[in-house]
This record gives sequence, C-alpha cells and structure tokens, in this order.
Amino acid sequence: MSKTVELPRWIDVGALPLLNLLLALVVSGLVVLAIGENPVQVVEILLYGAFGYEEAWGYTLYYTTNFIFTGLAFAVAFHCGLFNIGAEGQAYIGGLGVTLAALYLDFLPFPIMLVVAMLAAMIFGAAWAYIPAYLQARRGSHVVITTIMFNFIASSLMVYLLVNVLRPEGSMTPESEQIAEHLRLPFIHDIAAALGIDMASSPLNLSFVYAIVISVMVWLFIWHTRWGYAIRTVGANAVAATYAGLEPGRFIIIAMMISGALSSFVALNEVMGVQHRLLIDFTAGYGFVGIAVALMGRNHPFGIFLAALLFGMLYQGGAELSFEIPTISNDMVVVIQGLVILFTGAMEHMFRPRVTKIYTAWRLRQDAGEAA
Amino acid sequence: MHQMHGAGETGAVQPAIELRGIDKRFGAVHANKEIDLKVDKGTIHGIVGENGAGKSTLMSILYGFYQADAGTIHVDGKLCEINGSEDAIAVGIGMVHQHFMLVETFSVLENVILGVEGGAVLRDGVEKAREELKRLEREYSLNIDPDAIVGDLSVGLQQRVEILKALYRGAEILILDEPTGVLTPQEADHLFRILDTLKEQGKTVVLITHKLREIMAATDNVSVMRQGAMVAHRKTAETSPEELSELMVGRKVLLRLEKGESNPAATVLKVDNLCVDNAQGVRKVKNATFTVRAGEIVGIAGVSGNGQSELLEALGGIRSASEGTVELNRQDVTAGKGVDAAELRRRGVAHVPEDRHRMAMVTAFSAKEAAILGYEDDPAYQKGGLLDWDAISAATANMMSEFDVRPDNPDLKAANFSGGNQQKLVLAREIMRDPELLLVGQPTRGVDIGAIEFIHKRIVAMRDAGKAVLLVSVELDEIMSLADRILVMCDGAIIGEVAASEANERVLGLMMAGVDPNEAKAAEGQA
Amino acid sequence: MDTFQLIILLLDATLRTSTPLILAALAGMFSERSGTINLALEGMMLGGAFSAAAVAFYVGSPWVGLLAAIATTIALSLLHGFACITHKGNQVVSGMAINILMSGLTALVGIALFAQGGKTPALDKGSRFQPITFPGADAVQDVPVLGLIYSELLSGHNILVYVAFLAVPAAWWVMYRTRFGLRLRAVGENPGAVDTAGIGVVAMRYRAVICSGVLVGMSGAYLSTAQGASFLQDMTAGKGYIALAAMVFGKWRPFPALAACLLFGFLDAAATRLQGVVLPGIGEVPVQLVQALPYILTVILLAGFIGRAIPPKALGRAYVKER
Amino acid sequence: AEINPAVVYDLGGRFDRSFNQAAYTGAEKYKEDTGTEYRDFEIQNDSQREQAMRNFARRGMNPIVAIGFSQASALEKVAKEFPETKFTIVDMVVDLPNVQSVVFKEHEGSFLVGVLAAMASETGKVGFVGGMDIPLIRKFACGYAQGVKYSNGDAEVFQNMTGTTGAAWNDPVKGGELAKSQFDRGADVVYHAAGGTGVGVLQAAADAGKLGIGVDSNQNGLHPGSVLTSMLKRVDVAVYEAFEAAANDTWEPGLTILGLAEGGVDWALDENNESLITDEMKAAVAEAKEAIISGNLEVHDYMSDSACPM
Ligand SMILES: Nc1ncnc2c1ncn2[C@@H]1O[C@H](COP(=O)(O)OP(=O)(O)OP(=O)(O)O)[C@@H](O)[C@H]1O
Ligand SMILES: Nc1ncnc2c1ncn2[C@@H]1O[C@H](COP(=O)(O)OP(=O)(O)OP(=O)(O)O)[C@@H](O)[C@H]1O
Ligand SMILES: [Mg+2]
Ligand SMILES: [Mg+2]
Repeated sequence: MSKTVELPRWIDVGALPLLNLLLALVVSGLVVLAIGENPVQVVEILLYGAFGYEEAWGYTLYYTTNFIFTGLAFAVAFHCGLFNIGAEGQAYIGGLGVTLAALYLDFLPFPIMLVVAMLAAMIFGAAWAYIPAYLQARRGSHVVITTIMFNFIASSLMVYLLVNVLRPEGSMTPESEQIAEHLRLPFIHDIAAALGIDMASSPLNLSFVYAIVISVMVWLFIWHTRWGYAIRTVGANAVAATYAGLEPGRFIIIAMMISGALSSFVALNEVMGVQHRLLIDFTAGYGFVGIAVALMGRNHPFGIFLAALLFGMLYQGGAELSFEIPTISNDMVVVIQGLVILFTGAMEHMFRPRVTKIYTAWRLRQDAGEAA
Repeated sequence: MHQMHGAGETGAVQPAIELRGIDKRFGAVHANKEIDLKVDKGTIHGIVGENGAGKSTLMSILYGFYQADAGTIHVDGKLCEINGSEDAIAVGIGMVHQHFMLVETFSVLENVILGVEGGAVLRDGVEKAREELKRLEREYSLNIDPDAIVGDLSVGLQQRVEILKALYRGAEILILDEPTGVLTPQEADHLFRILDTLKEQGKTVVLITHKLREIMAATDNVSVMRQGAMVAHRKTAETSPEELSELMVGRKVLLRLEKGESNPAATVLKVDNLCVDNAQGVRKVKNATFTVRAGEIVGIAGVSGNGQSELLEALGGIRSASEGTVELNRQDVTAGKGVDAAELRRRGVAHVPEDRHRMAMVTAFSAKEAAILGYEDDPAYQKGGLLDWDAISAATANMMSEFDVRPDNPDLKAANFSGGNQQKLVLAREIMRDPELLLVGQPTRGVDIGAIEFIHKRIVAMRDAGKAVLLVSVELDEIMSLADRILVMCDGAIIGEVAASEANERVLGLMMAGVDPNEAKAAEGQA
Repeated sequence: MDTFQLIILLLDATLRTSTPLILAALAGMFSERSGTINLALEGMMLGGAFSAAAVAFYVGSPWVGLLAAIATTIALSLLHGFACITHKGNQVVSGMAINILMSGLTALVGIALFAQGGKTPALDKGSRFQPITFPGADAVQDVPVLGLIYSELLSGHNILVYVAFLAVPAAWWVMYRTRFGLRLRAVGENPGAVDTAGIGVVAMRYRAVICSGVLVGMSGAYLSTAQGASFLQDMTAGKGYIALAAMVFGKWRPFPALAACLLFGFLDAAATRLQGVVLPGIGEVPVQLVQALPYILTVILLAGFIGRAIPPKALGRAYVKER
Repeated sequence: AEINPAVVYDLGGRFDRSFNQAAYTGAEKYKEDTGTEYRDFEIQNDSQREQAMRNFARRGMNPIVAIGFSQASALEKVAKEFPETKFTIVDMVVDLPNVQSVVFKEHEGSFLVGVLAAMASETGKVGFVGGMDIPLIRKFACGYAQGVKYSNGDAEVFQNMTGTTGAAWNDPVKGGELAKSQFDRGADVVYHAAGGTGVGVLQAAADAGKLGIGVDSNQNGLHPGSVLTSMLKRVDVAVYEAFEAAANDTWEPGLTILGLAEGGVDWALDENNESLITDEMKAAVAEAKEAIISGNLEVHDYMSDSACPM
C-alpha cells in the first residue's frame, strides 16, 4: 500500500486545470471536425481574429474586461461558499443605475460623474444581490435557485422599463437615450491619440484599467483584510465562523453584495464605455461566462485574469470565425464555453486521482533514488 | 501481546466471524492495521478502544460498507467475499451504525423494508412486512409504531428501528456501534435486555462501546484496539476495567495529576438559571446554576449528549440562551442578548470547543490563518488597515514552539497536521491569549499521552495564574485529575456537585446516570 | 363571445403551454428526488427539441423524432451523471455547462445540417403530432357548458399533452408505490441508508437521471414537433428554468408540481394574450409582470412566506464514503 | 464600379421566410445577375449589431445594407466612424450624409390584404398577429383593419402582439398560440406582421384549416392552399437597388419612401393561392389599389399620429 503524497501547487492550480482545458479544446476540435470544418484552420482564424491585428487586441481586451468583472463577482461569493448565478441580472440592474445616473445627472462634470455612475452601478447591482443574499442568510432559501429567478425577474423588469419608461418618445427600439458625450468613458485609442500614439480604434476603454485595479483590490480584500478573512472562514466552515464570532449570515450578505457590485461594473464598460446607451440584454451572457472564468481561474484574481483573457480571445476570435467561415457561427464559441465549463468546472476532479497516482509513483521513485 | 483464545475452548464450533489480516487506509490515515478477530457464535463480543482507534472502520468493513485493502472475512467458517452491504446482509450480518442510517422522512415501516421490499410494487411486500414487524416487536419487546415518521422519533426509538431493520433482514450476527452513547440509562438498560434475548436465541452480537462498565456487565469476550491495531483479546470474566483501560491507552492510566491546592478568589463566571434549546427547540440545558471563581478549575462531568455541549456553546456565545443569565465579572454576558462569541472574546473569554474539526479549525486554511480564528481583529495583527501576515506568522511560530506543534510550519495547511497537533494549535491560540476565563471541552480527545500530560499542565498553570477554568469532559479520569470542583450533568440539569477530593468513579457514575447525589453518596458508603 | 367561452379558451391554451412544463418538472423531480440537482433541464429540452425536429424531418415520423429526442436527453443525463455522480463534480456547474453547451451545439449542428440559421426545416403534417379529436366532440360542441368543455378543453390536443397529464399520476405511483420509487426517494434523503441496505447508490442515481432524461426528452419533442413545427435556436426560452421553479414550487411532489405548472402555464397563456391589450380602467397590462410572476412566486415560496419547501436532504451532494 | 456589398440582418435571421429573407432574396438575385459576391451577417443579440457593421466597414465592404429599424442607433455610430462607406438602412430613417434610408408604406399594402381577408372570411371575423409591439407594426395592423372595414363594415378584427423585444420576431410557438386563440374566437383569416414568428401563425392556420396571410416575402408557398395571400414588402428590391445604385455610382443618401405607387408594397398572387382568390376579390382589390395610387383613397398611417381611426 503506497502512501499518497499531496500534489504540489503547480500541479494543483496549474497543470490540472490546463489538462482539463486541453480536453475541452480537443472535444471542441472534434465538434468542428464533425460539422465538416478543419479544426486547425479554425484555431488559426480564432488566434488571428483575437490577436492578429491591432484592433483585434482591443476587442479581445474589451471582452476580457467584462469577464474579469463577472469572474471576480463569482469568486467573491464563492469564497463565502455561495454560488452566485445571478451576475447576469445584477449586471443588468447595475446598467440601470449607470444609465439613470448618466441621463438624469448629466449636468455633472465627467470625473464626478464617473464616481457617481460607479456608485450607482454598485448600489443597484448590490441591491439586486441583496434580496437573494438576505433570503439565504436569514431564511435559508438556496441562493442558486433564487439568483436564477432573479435573473429572469431582472430581465422582465428591464424590458418593462426600457419599453415603457426609458425608451425615448417616438423610438421603436427598446433602448434608452444616448448618454451625453462628455459622460462617456474615454476609449483607449483616444487616450493614446492624446498622448500622440496612433492606435486602431476599438471598444477598449478606460474600464479595462479599472478592471485591473479592481482585481488587485479584490485580491487585497480577500486575502489581506478582516472581512475577506471572515468571508473565507464562513465559506470554508460556517460553524467555525460562528465559533469565532463571525456571524455567517452577515458575511453572506456582505459577500453577495460585493459580488453584485462587481457584476455591475460590466455596465460601466458596456453602457458608459461602449454602447453609450442602455440596450436590451446588453449583458449578453457575460454573467454566466463569469462562472467559468472564476472556476478556471481557481477563484484567484490572477487566474481570473488569465481565464478572462482566454474567454475574451474566444469571443473576439469567434466573432471573426463567424465572419470567415459561414458554417461556423458564433455558436461555436458558445459550444467551447460550455465544454470549458463542463471539463474545468464540473469534471475538475476527473484527472486528479490518476495524476495523484502518477505523481506519487514518480515521487517515490525519486525519493528511493535519493536514498540509494 | 496477542493472547488469543478461542479454538481450544470452544471446541469444534466454528466462530461466527473470523477476520484475518484486515488492513485499511484512508489516504494518510492507517485506520486498520492487519487486524485478526474471532467472534464466537452465540456470544456478545465487546470491542473497546479510544476515539479513532479504528473500531467503526473495522466493523464497517465486515458489513461491506468499506472495502478492506487486504485481509479476508470468514463467516461460519466459510470465506466470504464481502463487496457491499448486500453481501453482508446475505450472510446474515446486520449492523447498527454509530451514525444512524435512516431516512428521516420515511415511516418506520418504509425504513425497515428498504432494500427488501419483496417485489417491484410496494403493496405486495408491505403487509407482510407489517406482520413480520409485529412479530419481531413482540419477540424482542421493541414496541414502535410502524407508521410513525422516523424523523419525529427520539434517538432511542430510532435505534430500535435500526435494530428492527437488521432483524427483519434475518441477521444472525448483529453489530452495534456505540449504541449507548446517545441513550438514557433506561433506554440503555432496555437495549441490554434485548441483546440478552438475542443471545438466548443463538444470535451473535458485536458491541462497540467506550464504557467499560457496559463491557463488564454485558459481554462474554472483549477485544481491545489501539491506534488501528488489535492489541488484545480477553474473556470478560478474566479481565478488569483497569486492565482494559491500560490496554486501550497503551500504558498505565494516569489517575492523578500532580497539582497544588487551588486558591479560589473572586467569582468570574456566574451562571443563573440558564436554559438552552437546540436547533429543534428541544431544551438541552435546564436551569443550570453555578459559579466559577478565579483560580479554580470547575469540571463538568456527564454522559456525552446530556447538555454539556449546549452549555459550553451558550457560554461561548455560539448558541443563544433561552432563559436565565450569565455574568462575567458581574456584567451580563448572556448569549443572544447582543453578546456573541466575538464580544465574549473581547471581554477575555477563551473557548476551546469540544469538536475541533467542526468548530475550532478551518482545515482548508494554513496554520497561520487558523491561528487567528476569532482574533483576526486583534490590533497586533493589523497594519495599515490590512492584515499583517508577517506578524501573524511570527505569532503562529511562537504558538507552535510553546505548544510543541509539529511540524512547526505556519504555512502548512491545517488539514495536514495530525489530530493531536491541531488540538495543540487550538489550545495554544486560546490559552496564549491569557484570558480571564477559559472554557474548554474535551481538551485531550484524540491526543497522545505525552501531549495529554502537557495540556493538563498548561491548564493547571492557568488556574495557578489566577484564571477561571471551566472544563467539560466525558473522561472521568480527566475530570477527576484536573478539576477542583466537579458538577455532574444529567439530562440537561446539573444534578449535583462533588468536591474533587471526595470524588470517585462510582459516585460520579451513579450521578451521571441520574441518581440523586445524596443517594449516590449513600450507596457509595454502603459499598 | 361570452366570458365562459373566453375562460375555456384560456384554459385550453393553458393545457398546451403547461404540457412541456409538466414533463420537464417531473423530469426534474426524478433527478432531484434522487439527490442530483438538475439545472440542465433547459439544455436537455433544447437538445430534445432539436433531435426530434431534425429526425422527424428526415424520417417523416414524429414518433421516430420522439425516440431521437429521448435518446439525446438520456445521453445528456448520462453526461450529467458522469460529471456529478461518477466524478462527484459540482451539480450546479454541470447543469449550467450542459445548458450553455446545448444552446450552442443545437444551433451549430442545425446550421451544419440545414443551413437555415440554426432552424430546422418546417415539418409537414405527417411529421408532427396531430390533434386527437375525441369521438363526438364536434357533435356536442353546442351543448351548453359541458359541450364546450368536452370539445374545446378535453378534446383536440395532441398525444403528448395527454401523456403529460397521465405522467403525473404515473410518476406519483412510481414514486410512492413502487420499490424503485422508495429507493429513489431514499437515496435523495440519505444515501448512506440506501448503501447499507445493500443497494448501489450510484446505480440508483443513474437510473433516476435516466428517468429524468426520458421525461425531458418528451418535453423537448413537444416543443418542436407537436406545439411547433420546427426547431429554432433557444426555442425553450427559459422553460426549463420555469419547470424547475414549478418543481420547487410543487415542493418536489408530482401533484403540487402539476398545479404549479398549470398556474405558470396559465400565466404564460394569459400574458401572451394580454400583450398590447389596453383594459378599460387599468390601462395597458404590464405583461412583463405577469411573465415574471412564476419567478417571483417561487422566490416567495422559497423564502418560506407561503409554506416551506424542504428539498431532499442529500440534494446537491455527491455520495462520498471515504474522505 | 466594383462593389463589395454586405448585408446585416435583423434578429430572426436570413431564413425567417419573411422580412430578413426578403433582403436575402434581393442580395442573392443581385449576385445571380451580376456575379458580385456579397457578405452577410446574422446577429444573435442586440449588442452584435455595431460590431457586425464596424467589422464590415473595416474590411472595406461598401455599400452596407442594414435590415430593420433596430439597426438605427448602431448604424448611426458606425456610419459616423466610416464616412466614406455607404450605408443603407431599411425601415428606419437615419439622417447622415452617407446613409440612405428606405421606408415603406406598409399600411397601403396591408389595406389591400385587409380587403381580401374580409372577403374571404365566412365568419366576418379576422385576425392580426403582430411581432414586436411597436408603432411600425401597429401601422400594419391599422392599414389592415382599414382594408377589412372598407370591404365589410361589420367585420370584427382581433389583434394580438407577440412581445415587446426583438425576441418577438422569432417566436413561432407563441405566434401559433395567438393565432389559435383568434381562431377559437371565431376568426377564419389571420394576417401576421411578425417576421419569423409568423411562420407559426401560418402553420396554425394550416393546421386549423383556416387561412393565413403572409408578409414581406411571398409566403403563399409555405402552405399552398392555406395562405390567402401575402403582403409583399419589397425589401428585396430595396437591397437590390442599393447594390445596383452603388455599382452604377447613382447611390444617393437621403430618404426613399416606397408605397403602392412605387411598387414597394403589393399583394401576392401565384399558383399557390389562385384557387383562393375569386374574380370578385381580384376586382375589389384592384379597385382599391387604383384608388390608393390615384389618391382617391387615403389609408391612414398609424405612425403619423400614433392613432388608428378603426
Ligand atoms: N470515511 C473515512 N474517510 C477517511 N478517514 C476516515 C473515515 N472514517 C474514519 N476515518 C479515519 O479512520 C480512523 C479510524 O476511525 P474510526 O471511525 O474507525 O474510529 P473509531 O474507533 O470508531 O473511533 P470513535 O470511537 O471515535 O468512533 C480515524 O483517524 C478516522 O479519522
Ligand atoms: N487530510 C489529510 N491530508 C493529508 N495528510 C493528513 C491528513 N490527515 C492527516 N494527515 C497526516 O497523516 C498523519 C497521521 O495523522 P493522524 O491524525 O492519524 O495522526 P495521529 O497518529 O493520530 O497523531 P496524533 O496523535 O497527533 O493525533 C499526520 O502526519 C498528518 O500530517
Ligand atoms: Mg466509531
Ligand atoms: Mg490522532
């Protein structure tokens, strides 16, 4: 009977997820083959579309921005042992906050407005997360089901508001008025131009920088603050948290509200940065992808950044793909997304026993070699 | 060491069960080490051993719940391949698990027929089962309403359902894993009468228990396990509790700790009429009234499950009090009235809970993270609004060297420390705060002998430093050697107090069983 | 047009709209009662709808389409089982993954096969489930009250509608009156009890998710080959989640779940008809509110304000014996 | 000149058998006639519009035709970014120097099919199923109702809308539901202006043995004998002409309005519905058409005052 050895970190958080990711990509390749296209060509187009030219980078990072926000949102809740499936709805409602602020407080100068809009997004997103959080914390209603329900409720609410309230007189499209020019987040290419650097135009805007800053803040928060510590304690062992005087319900609510606020930053990127108005379904599934991003990134901001970049690449490359190969639509990206979540999330333990065994055998041989 | 009995005395009769070379590991834990065991037909066979000795694991292997890594199982002399519980049931083995295996939302009848429904459609089997159940109930006086929902039944009745389940499946060999740990004395007596009936009918019983008194009273033979190994087999009639406990622990049991007289000073903790309910609303602590003074150790003895846990949790601020008051240095600190565990800590109450894994440790954390649990807001651990991990690391290293935690690596995951070392880390965290009042439950559960002595010394040192200590333990030895005064809890009430100098195992035992203290002392006097 | 007739017609539509919900809610119930969360209903329904429409188009028979749908959903159930039962993966994540996967895969394969933007070609009469008219339905049409109930409400639905409504008592019977049901419920409450009773926990849970697959397959086939006449991208439009909500609302029990499905189906039918309608005195009805009601009601139920929904105890937890 | 044309469809996609498909037909026809390749894109959600247009513009596609009113705001942005590129938008007016807007007098075409519906109806009750509840679709409904009343003053018109978002263009199941509910209330002819949703409406009509009326494309062939006629909205012509004009350098920005007189809207008669249209009906509809073109009969445009006299 061999003694098992604990896996080193680089295998645990590096090699294993990569192995799972690889499997997801291999299966995706098989799907491409099955529909009669050439996977190698698909990968080429994907990569070219994502990184092949200057503008592509901009698009890739623009998508990455959204995924960073939703990935961080999922991760913070997850550290508290909560499965927040509601990022989609929280981001959507966050968009309402941003839009209302931008439309009704448009007399404010930009820097102040930026802070106000950010706060509005956070408050709206956090408020939307608060109800499921409260119900979980105080009445034990499972947050998975309630956040799913809240996504639908948010969607209905927003349709109602966009159609009946926010739609400008005479417009047929259910979308809000454009926000004032001076309240828009500057595009990176504009900033670059101001600095005398020539850059291809893309939707990449200041919120990407903001996403990086927020990532660092989340990292500090989770691992270097008392609240972060408390949230992780509640997530890992709620009884121990109670014993320590960290009332779990309180931190469940805090974690969910932070999660909702983080989700809502998607609206900053989309509404203030790119679309400049509130569109129906502007969240476009970013909230759900955030789950995959966080799981792949092992709920660590750095991992989340890498995973977000991967998904940003898939999104942008995938858009290119659907332009280049008519038989492959954007749906290919959705398939890859699904497979990545399946293999890196649901089946994350699939290879673990085998890898552990192989690694143990190798280590034992190594040890024996050293002893000899 | 292995002093086997059996073949010679029982003659040609095959043992009902024979285990040979059973070996089992759970990851890093070696739960069973090449175990041999023979159980004679028609006897009651006891198995004793400390927590974590591997008793449950061994029996679960016999019942097919776990699969052994090595070894063979023989039933009635025949080699049996037991790959699952269905195989064990087929050869006539039944088991009452330590943690009941019942479907709480089902009726008694449904629980009993689960797996032996007697046909694809329930109706066919159910009526037959109802009849058969009636017969079994009569035969063993196991009265129970077959249509009652199991979740509504008391623990004692639930245990009857477990026994009925086994008997309904035609068990010839019945394994009971710590059946009395959760029973009232009356229920326990009833259980032993049932076991006798079973034995009379020629059935074989394996009984796991911590209580040597039960072993002496009820069994024919007894086997002792220690740290995963089978260390001895005895005829009950030829052994004594002293010998068994020595075998269990591996050396002569330390009955008295060297310690000086206590110098109790001002009252630190004053508990008045405290009542505590559990999550289901059942009153677990009934009108407890007592005090703990500075410079003394007050012990609370009792059979586990008699409200000590709830009492300790209420005093620690984890569970709300339903009635009564708790005062700390004359200030009201009754749990639930705006006072929680954090507030109590601020006021100088340290708490080592009974259940280390469930409560005192976050095993997913590194040692240094675990070492600040409950004290994360200590200013010494902060720098510039963030946690100061360097300071925390240093403090953890200090705890580790003071309490001899091994390995002394603050960055190692808590789960990777052995149980005893985890316990030492928890004790270090709480004791080194130098609290006014130390609440401590089962301080030496799962801890090796060397560490026990060390921990006991530290607790006495706290007392000698003028601190108040409230100690809850189910180990009478521990209570008697540490405490200056002993309170006995039974069925949620504190039924009496005994000075340590007057205490002995008999008196305490009687009181723990609910006998009035005066009667208990009188009975002791007569004995 | 009298009010009574309006009500009958609304109820008639309710039966049609609640049918896929009923089948899917029962599917969810089988899975969840055995301890496996099934968020994948939505994706499985899509997969079933696609297979049914595609195969019915090629073969020209709705029955073959139905079989294909069931085969697809069973395969997806096995995938879900493989992830969460065999590999003890997170059931919520697995469900989400299957939903996303199927949303993409059905469209992708649809485009590859039919090049119609993810749709399947329209099915002709013979490739769809047709309404069944009860004997004498036309004759009694004008009999007051009962005639209308018989001819409009009861008669004239396709076979899957009747199957769905019969599936409810059938599911109840299986769940509460058979050995299989007893074991299934037990394994969702306390798998340890099932294991020690000598029954394989893993096999039991697989059987349950397969049952789930069969039912949700029918639900998908209903959408594309009975109610509709082709598959469209994302045609389930959240019905899987509504079914899940109905199952929770029905407290994981067949008849209450049926009631919830009828309620949600009714709301849907009503909302559809209220779109753009200006009621005197009230003004335009906010259809979005009516549409969101199932979700709102479910949240309120979960919050314990209208009776408590207690899920199976072992729901969501893989059975781990040895740590 | 060489052109590199592109089309961006609205939700519902190229094969909705209706509105977008009409655009597709026009583009295909141009390709057939001239051998000019074109690119097209089906958006899956609203946020893709901008990206699709920008993508085409960046690749030098010119002209770019955007189908559907929902494209307006996206087009407005992208057109500003690419002032050299010619954009044509169908169903909406965007006022920019490089944008051509094509809108139709749908109320006129709808009036004609309303006339036919009223005449074909035996119960005197007819239905209308709209897609997204917006003024444009109410314009269809209003023209239709006027046509119905014109030919039969006692006729009753049931109206339902499918939804309030883009999803309403692509929900045939709900469309079928609505049609069924109208049949149950006694209607025997139903006209849809619902894009992909209409497929379900026509299906329901065919299933129930009633008559449907198609829209945008000629949908008579979907269920021969069950589709009374189709209100043709010549999006195909609009697309074709945009391509052609760009190729001939005659492309002009500004507003183009296509009504009955311009042949932009019409009703469809072919071998699939010959048997359904009596001579009497032919005569009546021809008369109405004549009157409208000549200006003797004015069909009220809902969008002019957000109200319908019916
Ligand atoms: N399912 C399991 N997975 C991993 N380790 C286990 C498992 N069950 C028991 N162990 C470990 O095996 C060892 C023996 O445990 P076992 O339950 O057999 O002890 P025991 O003698 O019954 O103790 P107790 O008196 O506390 O019931 C312990 O270290 C325990 O932590
Ligand atoms: N979950 C785990 N993962 C990895 N290693 C573990 C785990 N649990 C225990 N170990 C390691 O296994 C070894 C044995 O642990 P165990 O708890 O059985 O110790 P022990 O012999 O009971 O010691 P002690 O007397 O201190 O309790 C220890 O070295 C510990 O580090
Ligand atoms: Mg045990
Ligand atoms: Mg130990």
